[in-house]
Amino acid sequence: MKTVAKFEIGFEQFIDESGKAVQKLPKFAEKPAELIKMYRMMTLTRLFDTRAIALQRTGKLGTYASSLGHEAIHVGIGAAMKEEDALAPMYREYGAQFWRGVKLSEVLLYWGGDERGSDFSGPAHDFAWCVPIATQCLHGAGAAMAFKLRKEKRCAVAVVGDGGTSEGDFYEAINAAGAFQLPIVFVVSNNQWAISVPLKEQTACETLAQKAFAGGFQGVQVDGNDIVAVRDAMEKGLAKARKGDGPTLIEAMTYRLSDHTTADDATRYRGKEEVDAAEKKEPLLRLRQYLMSLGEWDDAREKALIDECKQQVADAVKEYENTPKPSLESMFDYMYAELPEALEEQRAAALAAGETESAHG
Amino acid sequence: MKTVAKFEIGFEQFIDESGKAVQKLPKFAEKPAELIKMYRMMTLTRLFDTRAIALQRTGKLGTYASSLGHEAIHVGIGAAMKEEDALAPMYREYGAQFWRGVKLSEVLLYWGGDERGSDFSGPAHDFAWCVPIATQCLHGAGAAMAFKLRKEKRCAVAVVGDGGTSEGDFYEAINAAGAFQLPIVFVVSNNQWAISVPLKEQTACETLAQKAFAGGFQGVQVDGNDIVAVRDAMEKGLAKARKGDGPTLIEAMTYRLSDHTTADDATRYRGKEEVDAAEKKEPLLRLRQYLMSLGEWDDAREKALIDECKQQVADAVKEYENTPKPSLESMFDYMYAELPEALEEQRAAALAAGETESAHG
Amino acid sequence: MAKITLIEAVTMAMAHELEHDDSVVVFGEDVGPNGGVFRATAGLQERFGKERVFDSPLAESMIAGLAVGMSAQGMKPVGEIQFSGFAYPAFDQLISHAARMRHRTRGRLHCPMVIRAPSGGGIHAPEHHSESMEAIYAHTPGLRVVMPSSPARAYGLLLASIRDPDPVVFLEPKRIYRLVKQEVPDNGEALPLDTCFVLREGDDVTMVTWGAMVHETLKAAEAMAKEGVSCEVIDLATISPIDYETILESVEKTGRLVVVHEAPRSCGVGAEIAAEVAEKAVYSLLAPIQRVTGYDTVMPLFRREMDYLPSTARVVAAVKKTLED
Amino acid sequence: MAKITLIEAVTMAMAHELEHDDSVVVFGEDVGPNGGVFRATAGLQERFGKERVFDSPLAESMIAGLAVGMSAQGMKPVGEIQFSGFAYPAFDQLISHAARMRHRTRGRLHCPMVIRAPSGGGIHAPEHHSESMEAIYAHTPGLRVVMPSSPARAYGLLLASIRDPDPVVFLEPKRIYRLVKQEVPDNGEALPLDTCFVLREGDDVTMVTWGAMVHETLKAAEAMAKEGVSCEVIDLATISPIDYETILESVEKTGRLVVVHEAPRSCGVGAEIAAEVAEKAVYSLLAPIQRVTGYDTVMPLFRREMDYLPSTARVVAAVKKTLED
Ligand SMILES: Cc1ncc(C[n+]2csc(CCOP(=O)(O)OP(=O)(O)O)c2C)c(N)n1
Ligand SMILES: Cc1ncc(C[n+]2csc(CCOP(=O)(O)OP(=O)(O)O)c2C)c(N)n1
Ligand SMILES: [Mg+2]
Ligand SMILES: [Mg+2]
Repeated sequence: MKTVAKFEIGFEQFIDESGKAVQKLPKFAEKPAELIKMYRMMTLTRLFDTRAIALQRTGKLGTYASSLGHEAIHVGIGAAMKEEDALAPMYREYGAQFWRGVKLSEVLLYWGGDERGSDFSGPAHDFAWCVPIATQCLHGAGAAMAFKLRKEKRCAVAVVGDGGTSEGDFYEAINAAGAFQLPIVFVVSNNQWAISVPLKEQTACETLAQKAFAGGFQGVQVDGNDIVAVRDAMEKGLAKARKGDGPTLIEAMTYRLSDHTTADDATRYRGKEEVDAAEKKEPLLRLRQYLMSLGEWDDAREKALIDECKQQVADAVKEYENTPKPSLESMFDYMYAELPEALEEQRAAALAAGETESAHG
Repeated sequence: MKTVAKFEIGFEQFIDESGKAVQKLPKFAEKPAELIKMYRMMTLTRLFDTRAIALQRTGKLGTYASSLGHEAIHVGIGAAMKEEDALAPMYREYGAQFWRGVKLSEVLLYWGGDERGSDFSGPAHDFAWCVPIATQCLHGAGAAMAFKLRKEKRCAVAVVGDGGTSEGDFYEAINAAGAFQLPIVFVVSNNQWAISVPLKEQTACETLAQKAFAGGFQGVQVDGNDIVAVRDAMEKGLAKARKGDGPTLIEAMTYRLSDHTTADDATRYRGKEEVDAAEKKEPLLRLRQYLMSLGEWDDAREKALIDECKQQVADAVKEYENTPKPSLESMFDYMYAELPEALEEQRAAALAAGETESAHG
Repeated sequence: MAKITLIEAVTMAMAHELEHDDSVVVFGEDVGPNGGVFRATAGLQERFGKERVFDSPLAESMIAGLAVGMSAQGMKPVGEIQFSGFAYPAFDQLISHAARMRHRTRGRLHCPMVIRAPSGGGIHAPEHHSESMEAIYAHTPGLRVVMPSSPARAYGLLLASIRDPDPVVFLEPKRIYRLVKQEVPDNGEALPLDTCFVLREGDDVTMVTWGAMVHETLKAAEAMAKEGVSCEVIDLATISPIDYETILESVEKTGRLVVVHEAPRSCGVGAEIAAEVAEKAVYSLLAPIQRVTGYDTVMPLFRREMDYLPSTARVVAAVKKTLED
Repeated sequence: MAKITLIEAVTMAMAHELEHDDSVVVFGEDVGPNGGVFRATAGLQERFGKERVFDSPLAESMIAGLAVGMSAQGMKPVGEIQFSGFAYPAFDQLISHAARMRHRTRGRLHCPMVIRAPSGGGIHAPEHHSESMEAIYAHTPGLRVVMPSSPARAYGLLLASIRDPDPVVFLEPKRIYRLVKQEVPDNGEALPLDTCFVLREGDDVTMVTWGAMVHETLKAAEAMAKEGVSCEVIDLATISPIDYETILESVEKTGRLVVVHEAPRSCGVGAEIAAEVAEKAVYSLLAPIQRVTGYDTVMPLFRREMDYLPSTARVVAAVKKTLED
């Protein structure tokens, strides 16, 4: 039997879990200021996350999907992308979105049951949160197709989870991205769990990066708790895409330290040991240690940063809580560019019925 | 960057296009009688195909999908499978189905617009022809799941085209087959074209066999015009599956020598040269030459075989042409195990309306 | 006998069939150790093992397609789609195959499978978690579509659905999963899939509804009773094929019909019932048939979802409209 | 001016928009060098190049999903689904995203996309090639659903669909792709998407239909005219949202309504029209509304498909039924 094709998947890490650089860092990481900027956003995201969960617990927010443990992946994505690039997120990538200009209060509005959260302050062309798993991969590919056809030097980034890689839409997107050589980077946020389903029951694949071979392009695995590795891989993938050399798939290895959402109770299906083990590898810790080893960070600066972020979160919560609920009309007024006559009667009826919270016996 | 996974795709061929054995043949192929049995079925299939196309041209059959050039893949599949295994075909695999007991007249009934063709004489558990591309891959996987759960030593075989590998269902099936370690063999019948779309526009993949890596199992490429290579790979895949060692994907390389179906005109989108080149590699020719080189075949035997097959085809056509159209009631009587009351009124109305061919102005 | 909720009745029915029929398997996303995101399969894997109750990869077309393949080979798979709003990828397998296998093969193969999915709004869930899409299934010949509205009916109808030799889409009104508790004997007695249930008898107005709306409708009937109007409330239960006999009998008695559902109005199941009754009972109708439904809009996020869902007040208003003249 | 068929009008409309709007692209399976399996895109790739008109891999969810992504970024993609029976895998992208993008983002993003698909039966095609599923789209808030029944309307309505800022499902009645030829000026004049078309005026019975059934219905009207019954024939054209004004006006005049479509009866668009008219025009109705539709069965393979499709005879019988009393 003669061999007709060969493939390899590589793994990249720059800063290990003890905060030590295991190899020469890429250019962007040589400037402490840049690392601190990323560390700052990771910290803000985490403090936001803690507060959002608290809001949900006290009935002030709906179901909320935590990003705890994913901060390096999300902020790494945000830091590597250009403003004109398009992000097609799933539902947890707050770090990337904050970096791109989405307001904390907008995330709260969304999980607070208000569509206005998706009319956010981030790039107007970015896609909103996407609940139907993996469908956003095709939106990213479609955006990349638009950029390519218009000969714009823009890229799309689609983020999907380990579970999401089992969906047909994920695969159709990578196959299309390969076939059309689209300027897109797929990031598989591999946090080991799809709600209660562990990776080994999701697929027999040794890596998720190898799924790229089914699209005819290269995949790479990175330490998703090492923001330097994530951003470096993102920058390489985006540069390749911008050059017209097609798509890349990045599998970022991390761990979902929280419940799946506030509606979930992870203790039902996974043990404390594995969570404790994963916590030792979490992304903020190692970056802080690295910065400290450079003499670029200390407890005072840490405390100042936390106070500053907490204030920012508090302001966002106030803004969220002071936002009145959307108008009744808004149920109808964004269905079409112009309200079809057929809907006018229903709109009138709804307005006539008025506020009906109470009208439900 | 450290390497964390490596993959290879191999290609297998035993009898080359000139009819020479390029390596030692597998056991089953050492018996000329067995080779002749397969050659006989390939010949019958081809003569059936020619006749079916003629029937369509003269208005005696509906749209028909030719199997011209695929005979080695189809008969190879049939010859390798056990009766108790389940076949989930697409719509061209007559050679496999004839081997398994489906009658020629039943194929004609199906393309003649009569559901009774799918109530065929082949194994009662085999799936019928499947038009929605790639959906049959999940039926095969489901059958394999049933066999595995019932601890039966049976396997499923799902056949899909090169174009079909772009569908989400194909991918969800291979991922499930890997995750559940199902006893199934996927055969990708790579005839280079999906109607008018050539393989290179279908995917950026160098091979379709590598798509198996996205399911976490091994794929192999074989010369699909060499029935020995096809049957050998099938037998290995089935043996592995029966042992409980999970799925295999076989990419069988061939060429669609005919139009896509009788509704298609391939001259619109592909040149004569490539078809002529492909004809030199077609599967019957090389097997006949190999048998002749063994002194196991000659023109007299060839002529006798053709006369015999033509007679068999003629009988099938007669049986088909003598089959009255299905009853009006049959429109209703197989919708549910028992006709729901709600449908009785409609059934009565249809019977009252009677034969309506003419009633359409 | 302990009183149980609707979702506990769903669990009890699956457990009963897993216990008594080896060909039954339960599978889907998070149905294993987690027991389902709503706990519908809680304890089933522990009790029946990983080969009878198992998690699947995250792919809805795969769930339906595997069920088609398994059922065609003699199993009775019960597949869970985590929310009905995630069933769209499964449509091709359900519509093109599950619903057609028997017809296609003249009965040689058929699909005794069930697809379960929590359906409807009202629980303040995120986007796509509140869909009501029964009409799409009801427009698909070859499927049965069932939606229970009480623990007892959930138990009896799910038993019947699992035993049915044809594919059943079993939609569970998540809003009332835990609304009421009822004594439900685990006696393995199925309820018929070809009849609807008269929950309240009345002479003036017939009300037809299903799922969570049954409760809003019963409340409306209660309110009308105080005003001296007697409403007959019918739980459709099996949404397709529809038991028109019961509905027509009732309308012939009352002369008035109000249909209530939370799915969008246009081409909803309410349209089918109204059209059929308007044709068949035209001479007994004393007033135009009223439909109280969700609007032809996207189900809004939860700050506004209760304004989308038919309220008791809207139902009462519709009943009064039928009495106007 | 040359006379053209319905499918040639479809081609002409796409060519016109490709010519005048750079953001328009046409893509799908076999639409490139092959010009589409029905030749709807014949010559377009040669004329506008591979970047404006191109083949896609074989994946319908991908076709719809790419269209969602492209259109959200300002393109106007026209995606072809080869047959409407193969659109099921695209439902999730159409229902969950195309139809919801504007609402979800409060207008920040929207999807000016068209999905074209040959629809309906009557051409003796294989299984799954004859579906009529307009009701499923019509039950989906946020979509427009359009089906032309003449070359001129195909041209004008497709222009309007491509220019519409919201997603349009454009279903083409393949059975009449080449039935009649008409002079259609390539003047870029779109037809409105919010009105149906009165094709024949009459006083006794209103007939509402769309697609290929328009022709069976016109023939039935012709036949009835010979018997002295004057039928008004309305081509719905835009199936969702529906222009009820025209229909109600007509029924108020005639007092009788027959709706004709080839899709299954239950929860079909005919149910919606019958329900709405029965409610709104109840006091002008002189007879029960009749629906002449496909049966609630799988569309049979072609030896029996003409017995499934409403025939002129069945339409005539329904009209007579409305006149009985
Ligand atoms: C199509 C679809 N099916 C099911 C769900 C329910 N669901 C929400 S999140 C989730 C698990 C996703 O896991 P993964 O892709 O690994 O992402 P993660 O949440 O772990 O980041 C599921 C099953 C959904 N939202 N969409
Ligand atoms: C879901 C679906 N989409 C489109 C079609 C129309 N169609 C029929 S065959 C075909 C091409 C299939 O090509 P391939 O998978 O390579 O199989 P081949 O016919 O070449 O053997 C297409 C697009 C279909 N039958 N089903
Ligand atoms: Mg995950
Ligand atoms: Mg092919």
